[in-house]
Amino acid sequence: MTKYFHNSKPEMCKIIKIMEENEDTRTFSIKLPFTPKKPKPGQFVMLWVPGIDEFPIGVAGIKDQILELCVAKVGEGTKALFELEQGDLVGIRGFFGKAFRIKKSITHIIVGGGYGMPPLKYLIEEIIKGRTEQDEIFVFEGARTKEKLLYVELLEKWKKEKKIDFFPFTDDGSYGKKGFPTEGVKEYLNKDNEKSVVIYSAGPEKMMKILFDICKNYNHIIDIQMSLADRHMRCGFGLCGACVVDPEGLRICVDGPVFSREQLEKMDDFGNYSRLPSGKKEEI
Amino acid sequence: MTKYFHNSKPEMCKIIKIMEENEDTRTFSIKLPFTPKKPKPGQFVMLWVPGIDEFPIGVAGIKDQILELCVAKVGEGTKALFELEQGDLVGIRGFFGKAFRIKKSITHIIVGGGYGMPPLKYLIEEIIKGRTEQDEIFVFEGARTKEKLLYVELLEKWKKEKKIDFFPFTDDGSYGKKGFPTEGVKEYLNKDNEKSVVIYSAGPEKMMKILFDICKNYNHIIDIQMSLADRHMRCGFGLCGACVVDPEGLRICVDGPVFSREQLEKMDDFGNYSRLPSGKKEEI
Amino acid sequence: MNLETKIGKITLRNPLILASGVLGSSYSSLNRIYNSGFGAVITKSIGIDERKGNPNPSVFFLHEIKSAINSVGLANPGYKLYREELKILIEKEVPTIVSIFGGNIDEFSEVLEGLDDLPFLCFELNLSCPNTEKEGLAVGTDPQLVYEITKEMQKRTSKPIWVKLTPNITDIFEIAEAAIKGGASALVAINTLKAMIIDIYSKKPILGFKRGGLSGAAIKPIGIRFVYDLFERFGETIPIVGVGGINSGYDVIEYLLAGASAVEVGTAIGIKYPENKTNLFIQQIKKYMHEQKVESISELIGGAHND
Amino acid sequence: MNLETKIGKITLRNPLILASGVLGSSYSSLNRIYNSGFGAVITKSIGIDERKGNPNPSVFFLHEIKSAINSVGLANPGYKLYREELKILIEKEVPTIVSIFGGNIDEFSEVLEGLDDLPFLCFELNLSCPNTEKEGLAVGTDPQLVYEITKEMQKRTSKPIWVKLTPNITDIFEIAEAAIKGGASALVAINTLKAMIIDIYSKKPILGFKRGGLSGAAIKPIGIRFVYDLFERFGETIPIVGVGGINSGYDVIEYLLAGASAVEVGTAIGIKYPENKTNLFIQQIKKYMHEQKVESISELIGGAHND
Ligand SMILES: Cc1cc2nc3c(=O)[nH]c(=O)nc-3n(C[C@H](O)[C@H](O)[C@H](O)COP(=O)(O)OP(=O)(O)OC[C@H]3O[C@@H](n4cnc5c(N)ncnc54)[C@H](O)[C@@H]3O)c2cc1C
Ligand SMILES: Cc1cc2nc3c(=O)[nH]c(=O)nc-3n(C[C@H](O)[C@H](O)[C@H](O)COP(=O)(O)OP(=O)(O)OC[C@H]3O[C@@H](n4cnc5c(N)ncnc54)[C@H](O)[C@@H]3O)c2cc1C
Ligand SMILES: Cc1cc2nc3c(=O)[nH]c(=O)nc-3n(C[C@H](O)[C@H](O)[C@H](O)COP(=O)(O)O)c2cc1C
Ligand SMILES: Cc1cc2nc3c(=O)[nH]c(=O)nc-3n(C[C@H](O)[C@H](O)[C@H](O)COP(=O)(O)O)c2cc1C
Ligand code: FES
Ligand code: FES
Repeated sequence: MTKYFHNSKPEMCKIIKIMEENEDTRTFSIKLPFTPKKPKPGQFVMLWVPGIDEFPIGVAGIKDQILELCVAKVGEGTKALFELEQGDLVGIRGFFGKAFRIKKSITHIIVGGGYGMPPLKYLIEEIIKGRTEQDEIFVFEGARTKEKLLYVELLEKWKKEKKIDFFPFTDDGSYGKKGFPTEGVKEYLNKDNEKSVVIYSAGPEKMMKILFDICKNYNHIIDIQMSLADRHMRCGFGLCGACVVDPEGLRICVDGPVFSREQLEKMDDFGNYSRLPSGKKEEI
Repeated sequence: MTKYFHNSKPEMCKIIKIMEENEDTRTFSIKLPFTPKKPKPGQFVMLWVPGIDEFPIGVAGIKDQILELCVAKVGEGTKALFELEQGDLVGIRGFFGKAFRIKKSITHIIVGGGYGMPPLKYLIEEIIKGRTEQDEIFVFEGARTKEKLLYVELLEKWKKEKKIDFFPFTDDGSYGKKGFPTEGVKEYLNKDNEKSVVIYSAGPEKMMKILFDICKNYNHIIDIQMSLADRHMRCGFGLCGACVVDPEGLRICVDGPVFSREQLEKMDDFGNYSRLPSGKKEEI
Repeated sequence: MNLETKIGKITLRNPLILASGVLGSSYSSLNRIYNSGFGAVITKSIGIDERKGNPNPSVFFLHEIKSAINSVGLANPGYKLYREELKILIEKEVPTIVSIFGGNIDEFSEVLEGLDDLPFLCFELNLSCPNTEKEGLAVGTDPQLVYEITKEMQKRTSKPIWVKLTPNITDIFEIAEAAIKGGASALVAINTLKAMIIDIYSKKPILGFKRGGLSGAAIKPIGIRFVYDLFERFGETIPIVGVGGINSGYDVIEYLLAGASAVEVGTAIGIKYPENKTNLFIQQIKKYMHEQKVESISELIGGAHND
Repeated sequence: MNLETKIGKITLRNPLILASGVLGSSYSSLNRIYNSGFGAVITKSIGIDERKGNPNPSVFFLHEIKSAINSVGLANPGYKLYREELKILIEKEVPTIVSIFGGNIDEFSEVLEGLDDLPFLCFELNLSCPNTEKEGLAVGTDPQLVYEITKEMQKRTSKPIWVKLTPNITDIFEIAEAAIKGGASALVAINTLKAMIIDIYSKKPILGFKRGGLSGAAIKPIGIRFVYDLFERFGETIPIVGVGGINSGYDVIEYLLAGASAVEVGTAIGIKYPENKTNLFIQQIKKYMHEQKVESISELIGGAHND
């Protein structure tokens, strides 16, 4: 029988492993109380650091009862999380949100950066698992410097194993190409426009907006899926309205975080505005 | 998929047929909102006459969505029920209580009177349905006069069809033998004590108490099951305590209404005391 | 069959109103819920200055009792910025009710006067938020304050004033009377019940603000009782808007029968497909009215008081 | 590991107490629940004269929210007859708390003095029943009355006096303070919340008394909040007994952490096999204490207040 995480109060779970990904990013392995219906890449949880804060974190992987969350230290809440140790408890609510929809027998172009990478890593794993002869996987990752690139070892390994092709970019050229991954994607799209392509992206919204503007001009791109995360959340299940984007009133937490090309096209806020916890609109 | 009536607020159901059984007893056919998990003989519902009263009534039969309740007019609540017509609504909560446990390949002795008869009628139907060659069914019914005897036609028909043996008794001898059905049972037990016997009874508690005192002396009686109904009820599901019998603290509504020989033996209140709505103990 | 309902001078296409604080920070989600089929929408409660509200966790669901607990507090961008949302709603012709809050008459006045030039439906005074220290309950449980605030606001605007009442109270009649005396055009009942959940493993209250407000199915019987009582006492005097735990069209009917002229829906709409839920509500209301041969909503209002 | 707990001078073998009004009319059901493993039991609230209570329907369950609504009212045989039940309980050495009610000091006194010669544990003053006109809420929401009744009762008996508080109130502190000043030995919170359910087809309130009290899972977050607040304010002064919606050993822990020294369980025990439920409660409490390396209940009391 499949067990579900119900949308309810935080389920208290033990941190069983903490792995340093880079200076300010760590992967937390968290033991769930049971093996749940498997969350899909793109879905997220609300992670509670007891007594401090609660915030959304994408699923970076799951194996049976062990949930993997990869978190960047950016503010108070994540800082408090980084002070926790193996054996400590965190609260998990979820799984929330619409996942990436994996297309079959297609060229998969995956573009990410920053904390967009964890869900994309999980997505790549899942695409690899279900791949056919026709599937090709191209991964473009960007970061400021070498140290900030996530999952480089893993991605290079997959590349070596011919599971994916991998194109890292850094602002300072300290690893891979110098420049933005969006440039790499553009180059690729101009070069090869025979096979149907699906774009999956997660990362800084500005980056995704640029990518979107590039991609919408190519006819062989049959779908663009982008995961929006630069938003404040409260409930995670569509009640409070904290994460709404204009003008369609879509909520990142249940209508997203992964949106389709059609949805993004109409989304004036995309790449432009987000809302503060007060509801005040702010340029991104 | 079996649907259940949950223990919840009254489910509003239409009265689709009303049949006169005798001067002050009627059978109400009530249409449930769906076909539920079938209630067993001995179980009961709480019947709400909207705006007036709610009281326990045993299941007299069920076919798919149609529930049969046979009710005697005794007080305010039942009087109000008798004023309802076909098409009117009543509320049903249930099904509550422990049912008769039908034994197999045995002599079934069924003894009843008054509004004990409806659940017994349903019990007999069920025994007949599942009977084997070894099953024998003896029905002893008592009432003050001929007019008060319930289901006589049906029972006489079943007798004619050799499905049961039927022994009616009236206080005034206006139908069947003159006297009490308990006497008939005693006579039978003295005559034939070879085969294993199960006693099922429902009716006035005084009558059942006498029956119990008779039956407990016979070794070939392997079980005595009696349904207690001379009790005020409120909740029907074991919460309020209105229907508790001393000294074991058994509740008619969930531990009963059908009790076993072992339970009845220890039940000092049985045949002696009931409680008023106030909780005051009163001789029966 | 006609689903229109009147609350005083206001006519809505049906009795469903989105409750304040639910999907109410952006014009776009308010517009979306209106377009799903609601009769009107209410904004998040708006005050003078920008407020970020209480820390997370600030909203979660309680699966077991189909309810939510929240301590959002009065997060809002302040009326000056919120005008922009309102303007778009008005342009899109969304029947909008503006919920406002304040700690005293002056604060209420500033917000009211700062928005009153815009042609929305009416104001709802939030005198009942349990999730702030100064505003909300402190104001809403004091009959004198309720009277004065209502009266002063009523003087300052030609729009109807609805007063939203708290259930965290000994005597609702006292407060309701004060609101009526102050010139309220409708009573709204109820806001959330003060509540708390403690996590037994970390030994901490889960909400960032510790205490919160309970909404959803758990409070429906409580809301129904308040509306029934209010209608019994004041039904002739003032219309009542019912709120609390509504999760089906049948629940809407229950509130109407208790005495509500319209209802507000909050927690139940916080789901993946609010459009489907709205449709279901409307269908259920129509089904009931059809079966019961009811032609108009007004026939139902207070229908449980006939005996 | 030791499950014993102290509420003032009273020591119980564990923190589970059967709440008043649930299976509390007969010595036999009280004895049964004690034998299932409870720490103590409370009688149905007892008054001067025999009362049959409110008409049926007077109790039903609300499946959707795992709760019950009741309007039993104060059905009881009067203290003179109830003495007989008590005598048997005392003979059987069942730790028994006697809940009493009245409309004024004289009525409370008569009941108290009519039973005080019997050696049960203590009295619980029911100042919080929502299901009667004169007693209960009318008394329990008036601080002066609460003070006087508590004080007078306390003078008249050497037994501890527990005061059971209503959640249907604006300011619980006022009432709690009155009870403490009057000499209460413990505060008990909460009784049921005023509530109502209307059947939309017959258009009638379902309960015979129309209004009733909501108990069960729906009110747990409300009860926790009351206990937490009371402990924060009065934790040093007086022990608190938590009631409301407890349905597992973990819920018991939650109340202890909020500040309760013991808990009362009502609705959850109204099931087919109360014995199994009691066992489960005890097992869960033990499991938690084992996992958390807690040796005694006292370590848990108020544990959610540390920060
Ligand atoms: C659907 C979704 C999935 C997410 N998945 C992940 C993930 O897998 N891994 C991960 O590390 N993070 C993820 N995030 C972002 C994460 O939720 C935030 O980083 C976190 O809430 C920050 O909390 P804080 O209390 O540490 O920061 P705060 O104290 O709230 O903020 C501190 C600083 O960080 C900045 N900041 C905070 N939140 C964001 C944000 N969302 N975007 C941009 N800047 C922000 C603020 O501007 C501020 O300057 C996700 C967000 C969403 C909505
Ligand atoms: C488990 C159970 C199953 C039952 N099944 C049936 C059934 O199938 N058919 C049926 O007709 N009745 C049945 N009853 C009895 C039925 O519940 C009562 O007759 C009914 O409650 C009377 O309600 P009232 O409001 O009309 O009477 P009330 O106004 O409550 O009482 C009026 C008079 O009837 C007497 N009376 C009321 N209740 C009882 C009682 N339980 N026993 C003896 N005298 C009583 C009172 O002494 C009083 O004088 C059952 C009872 C129980 C507990
Ligand atoms: C997340 C959330 C935020 C709320 N914010 C407000 C608010 O700002 N102003 C207000 O008057 N009520 C607020 N409420 C209360 C609702 O308007 C409503 O009164 C309550 O939730 C009961 O209705 P429901 O059970 O349908 O949710 C809020 C409720 C929720 C769940
Ligand atoms: C059927 C029923 C009858 C009750 N009668 C009383 C009573 O007589 N006196 C009293 O103080 N509380 C009474 N209560 C309230 C309970 O003692 C308790 O405070 C309340 O039910 C909350 O606890 P629970 O959620 O565990 O049931 C009654 C509750 C129920 C369900
Ligand atoms: S976080 Fe509340 S609606 Fe998305
Ligand atoms: S009727 Fe309530 S316990 Fe049996």
